[in-house]
Amino acid sequence: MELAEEIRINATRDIVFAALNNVEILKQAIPGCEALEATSATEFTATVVSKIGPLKARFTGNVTLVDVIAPQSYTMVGEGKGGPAGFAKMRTFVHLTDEGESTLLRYEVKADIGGKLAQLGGALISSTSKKLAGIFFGNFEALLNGERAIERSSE
Amino acid sequence: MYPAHIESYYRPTTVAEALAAITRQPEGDSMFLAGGQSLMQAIKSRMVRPTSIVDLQSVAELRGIDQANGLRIGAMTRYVEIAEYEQFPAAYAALRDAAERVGDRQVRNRGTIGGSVCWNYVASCLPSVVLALNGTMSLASADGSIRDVKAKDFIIAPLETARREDEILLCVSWPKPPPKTGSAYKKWGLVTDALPVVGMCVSISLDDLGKCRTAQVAVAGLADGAQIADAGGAALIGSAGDEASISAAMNDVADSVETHSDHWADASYREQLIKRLGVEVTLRAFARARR
Amino acid sequence: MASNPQKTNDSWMGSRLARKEDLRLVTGQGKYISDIVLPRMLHAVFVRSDRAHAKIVSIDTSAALALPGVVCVVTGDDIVDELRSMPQPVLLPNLPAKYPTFYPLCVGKVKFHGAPVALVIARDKYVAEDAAELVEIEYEELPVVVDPEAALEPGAPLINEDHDDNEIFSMTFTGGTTQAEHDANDKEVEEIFQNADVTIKERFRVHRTGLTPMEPRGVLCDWSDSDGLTAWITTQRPHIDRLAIIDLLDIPADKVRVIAPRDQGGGFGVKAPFFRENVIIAHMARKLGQPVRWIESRYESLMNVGQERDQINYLEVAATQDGKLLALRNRGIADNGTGETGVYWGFVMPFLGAVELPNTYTWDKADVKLRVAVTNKACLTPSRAFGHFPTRFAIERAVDMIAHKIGMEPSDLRRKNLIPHLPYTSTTGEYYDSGDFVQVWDNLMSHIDMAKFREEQQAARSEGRYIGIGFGTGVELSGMASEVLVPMENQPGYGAASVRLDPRGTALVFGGDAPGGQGHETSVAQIVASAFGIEPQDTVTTTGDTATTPFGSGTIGARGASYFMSAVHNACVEIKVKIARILAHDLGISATLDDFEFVDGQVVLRSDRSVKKSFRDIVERIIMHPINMPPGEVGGLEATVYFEAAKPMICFNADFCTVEVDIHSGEFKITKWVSSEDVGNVINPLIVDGQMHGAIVQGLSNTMFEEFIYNDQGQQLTADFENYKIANAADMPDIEVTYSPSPCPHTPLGTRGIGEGRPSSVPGALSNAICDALLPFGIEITELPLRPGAIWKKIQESQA
Amino acid sequence: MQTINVKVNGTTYQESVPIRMLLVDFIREVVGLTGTHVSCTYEGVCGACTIHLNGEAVKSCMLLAVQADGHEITTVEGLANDKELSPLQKAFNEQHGLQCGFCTAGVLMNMTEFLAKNPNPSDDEIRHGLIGNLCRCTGYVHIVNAVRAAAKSIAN
Repeated sequence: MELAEEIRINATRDIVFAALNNVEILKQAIPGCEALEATSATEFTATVVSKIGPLKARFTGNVTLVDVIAPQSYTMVGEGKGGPAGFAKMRTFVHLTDEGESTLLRYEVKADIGGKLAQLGGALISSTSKKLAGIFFGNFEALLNGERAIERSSE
Repeated sequence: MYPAHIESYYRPTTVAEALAAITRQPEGDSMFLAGGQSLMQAIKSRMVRPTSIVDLQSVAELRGIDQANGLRIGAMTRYVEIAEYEQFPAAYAALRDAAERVGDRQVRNRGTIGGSVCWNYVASCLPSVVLALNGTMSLASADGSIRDVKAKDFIIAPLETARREDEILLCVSWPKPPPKTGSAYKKWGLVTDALPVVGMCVSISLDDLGKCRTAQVAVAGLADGAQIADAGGAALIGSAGDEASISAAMNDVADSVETHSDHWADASYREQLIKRLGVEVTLRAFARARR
Repeated sequence: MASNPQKTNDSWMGSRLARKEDLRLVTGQGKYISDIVLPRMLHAVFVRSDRAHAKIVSIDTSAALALPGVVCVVTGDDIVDELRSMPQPVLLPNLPAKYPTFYPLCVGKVKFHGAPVALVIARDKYVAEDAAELVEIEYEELPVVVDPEAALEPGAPLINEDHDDNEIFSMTFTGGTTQAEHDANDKEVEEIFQNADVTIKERFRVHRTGLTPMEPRGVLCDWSDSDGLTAWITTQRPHIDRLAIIDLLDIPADKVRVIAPRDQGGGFGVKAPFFRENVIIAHMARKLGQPVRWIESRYESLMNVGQERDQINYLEVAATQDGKLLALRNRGIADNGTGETGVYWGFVMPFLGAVELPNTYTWDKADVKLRVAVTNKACLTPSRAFGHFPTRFAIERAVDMIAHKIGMEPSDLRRKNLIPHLPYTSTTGEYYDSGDFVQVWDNLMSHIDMAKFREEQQAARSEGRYIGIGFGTGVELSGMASEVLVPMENQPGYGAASVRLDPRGTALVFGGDAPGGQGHETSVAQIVASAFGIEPQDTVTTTGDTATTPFGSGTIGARGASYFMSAVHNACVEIKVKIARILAHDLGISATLDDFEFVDGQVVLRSDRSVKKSFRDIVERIIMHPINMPPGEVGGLEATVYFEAAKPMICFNADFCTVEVDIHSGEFKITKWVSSEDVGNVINPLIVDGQMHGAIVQGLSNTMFEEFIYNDQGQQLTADFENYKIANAADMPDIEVTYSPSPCPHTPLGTRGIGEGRPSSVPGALSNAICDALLPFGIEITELPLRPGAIWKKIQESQA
Repeated sequence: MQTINVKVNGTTYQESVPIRMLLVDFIREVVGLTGTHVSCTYEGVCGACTIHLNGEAVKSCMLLAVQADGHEITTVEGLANDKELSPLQKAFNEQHGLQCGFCTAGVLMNMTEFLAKNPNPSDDEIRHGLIGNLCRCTGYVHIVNAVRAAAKSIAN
């Protein structure tokens, strides 16, 4: 599953990029994030509860930032194990461009799921990825603007 | 294969009891069980793990089809009852088209309209039908309040609806239809009566000259679930029910929705199915409206 | 019970007798493996890999073990020193291949999505599943190979690390045995192609699909120190399973008994291999000293077994302008999966598929080569039409493509090239013993008026309707002679049966092959009744228990009517000879079997029909009162007979179907399906009809709906019946089965074994019909499955 | 655990069962009637476990045993009347409507209700009625023949 979107954020590129590396902001922005801890500047452990209606899966795993070109782009690579439900892998490329005082944030997400999730939830991955990515960047934008995250999870 | 541990099971006989039961569990997930033909799949595969189940089978007030004042279908009304109900006005005939082709006999003997629209599976017939027919969902809460939600506001995304977990769907209802209104539904799946790869539901009403006055088109089987295709509804207005104008309208529908590729059909074939089925059901809806 | 039809000509042979098995099955009294419950029985659940190719870094079983009711959790490391690895000799074909070493549970790494990593045993099956969820496995992923052609590329990630590449098997099937002979042959084939009027060359692809018995697999093992192991296994070949368990677990041969339950919910080849699950359940029952049962879920079944076909055939055919087929050249590539299944290892199916490529047609020369690739998928499991579903699709399509090219009726081209006289040895060396292909073909054609059909087709086209007709033919093996089975599977091909008469005149028949719905009890009863002149209800058949039945290689390859039934008949004859001898002695006459007739419960002297004795009386006399016997004669009436035919045997069929295609959707409707069969002398046409219907619909379902789908990560996405689509009744046509039998000269009753290979002519016939309907668009189908979307796309492309 | 009262083939069973127990397991393992089969995992597509719940054909793997509390169940073992096979059971034997028999109980239960509601079905209606029962052996031809024959025999 792949998707690409652009959002405009009312902040400079430096601020946006810093926020993209800020554990607290990421933690609040990631839908269903129960824990996010940095183990190095570019490595995190994470626990995320993903909920689609009545379907719920708790993923534990790692997030790594690679190909970091400050303050322009990075790729966030995550893999989480959902126990018996299977696993999910996500690779998000984020690219920032100046647009006057604001920043154009372009993201490209590639998500893979495996195990029972892929077998039973394959038909849902497209709508779910789109939704989760939308919530994440929506939250991210809101947090940057000093607001509370609009949506803490997909509930 | 087997459900995970379930702590408690209730079988209320009234809506009030059902709502009390669903709020009784402070910890964990309490779920209503309607016909169970989708929910039990999820429970058995352990993708859903309710700790408490509130079985609605004995809530008599949730069951039945009533035309005393428009059309009201209780949430626990089974597919078989809808499929065998012969008094649907032409305006709502799509309900029967869909119900008689859901799953198989055993599923229709058990599965309910309320269960289907509340589950709102990504590939499912009834959500698209209530969308095209602009049904009203009545949701009751434990505090005794009832709120009415239009289908387009109720169906949110696959597996997601406007119903809160502590609300119960009482019924889907419609007003008395205007004269010369008709609807139809048809789906395509790889094997007969499978989940819809594409399903098309069209509802139209005609003016005195037999031209389309209002129209609503919904598509089932999209990656984002059942969707209203506004373009199709708009394009049908003024149509005299001729194949050319209907075909043009369905081309608009196919252009306006995002189709996806999966094992059963690629995006372009889904578009073609939208056009083919769209024309077929619209012609049938016209024929029904004219009667 | 049903009123039985009358026997014909004093024989039950050929009677449409309603089945004996049915009374228990329609009343819910069948005994399938999941119906067998033993005291103290434990329940086993496998924890299976959710990765396609990964190193096992660690397995944490502590949470699972802590769950009340859990008896034990074992992993590959726990058992690797406790039992032998596969392969063991009894499970190895005599074919040159690279056999992977593996254990019942994965050791070190997993090679496909669904591989067994751990086993949980608990007192309750619900709890076992709870515990399985708690086993935590950490993987380190390895590169995944899901494309067989990529798997064969140099440098492709290695799947079986004990080998230096992913090619498990390769072979040249034509021209001789040495490289020089192959080269010379290939050169001659090339010359034919160079000089041929017309040639075609296509890549024919058949997807991964196969058979899914309605009853998944199951194993129940019980151990006692005095009697050893009793294993109930859903299996087509209990005797082979027994030998494998003896060797793998190092249990003395007198201490292993395998029982295939009397009722099995279908096999179709899927229950023919020896599976790793059998070993570990047996091992754990021995270790725990307590019965252990594993019942496979559908989810596991679709992840692990029933996956077959999956070949690419680069096929070329050369022909003359007037429709004489000259030569074929094929480069087959098969996707083997991991190769971790006993007896077949995946590649034996494509091996036979290549052998059977020439089918019913004469060829001057052929150049047939095959390469089989190991991939990160479940190992291929035999499925009815063993290996030749893809090659037959290719050849039947190729024949039509030649016909289209030269403007000849495909039916005429077929008749012109049918092997005219048998016996015949095909260009790949397969021996066709007997039969009359042309007669079977002409019988088929008597059911269609081609000229009229072409007129109707023309008329329909002018109305924008597209109808078409398609043909397919098929040779299938009628059982497998030792001459074939010893090299192919390291097993004997003979059929074996014991017939024992009891003092009350009842016949007890014992067979080592284990059926799964083919109606053996009824067919045997008809043969025995015919032989002894008794009623079919007076025969009781026991199959599948290694403690009581003679050795048999299994219910495989359509060997019921050819080998097993022949052994039954011959055993009856042996007993009759003895009865005749003793009866002649009792009557004080000089007579042998030929002088007596066994009819209507009597043994009658042909020369004076007033001289007779009731069958029951003479049987009772010989068994219970063995005094005043002929010199040297002892009492008792029992015979065990092994039957091996003089030659490998075949049977043959031809099909046509008509279709109507909607060019706006690519949907098609099968409007007629007619088959013509040479199955030799038919024991029970009702049963044979049923076998044909089932096989044809399996072929259709494989062709149209079923597909095992792996994504590029090796994730298997079709592990339930929502996603692995099987044809339902509303999807399928009515089928007309007709017969044009020629008795087989190599069996005592002229019977042929039927049904195993029968689905294989289906994909060609159906695709040919669709292409015929769409001839104005010039569409040639070369890939399965036949999805409406794909057909619609081809129509679109042809119009672009 | 919950105590339930279920009448199966005319006999009432009062049993204490875990809430998560599937009805098919109750029938097979608690009551001990093994004619009802399980062939799919969680999807409920195969129909082998079809029974009658208060006279209606339903898949017993898609229900919890507690849902059947207070209801009447008929299984394939209850179809024959005092050892006399039902017309449908007879027809399945005479028309060779079964091979391995694994799907048969479900087919019989579904078609028994089908014929009660639709005593004179066309072949298309029979085929459509059978969608909820997968059969791998017969290709459905003899099943359709058997249902048709049973309809005739019931009518006479």
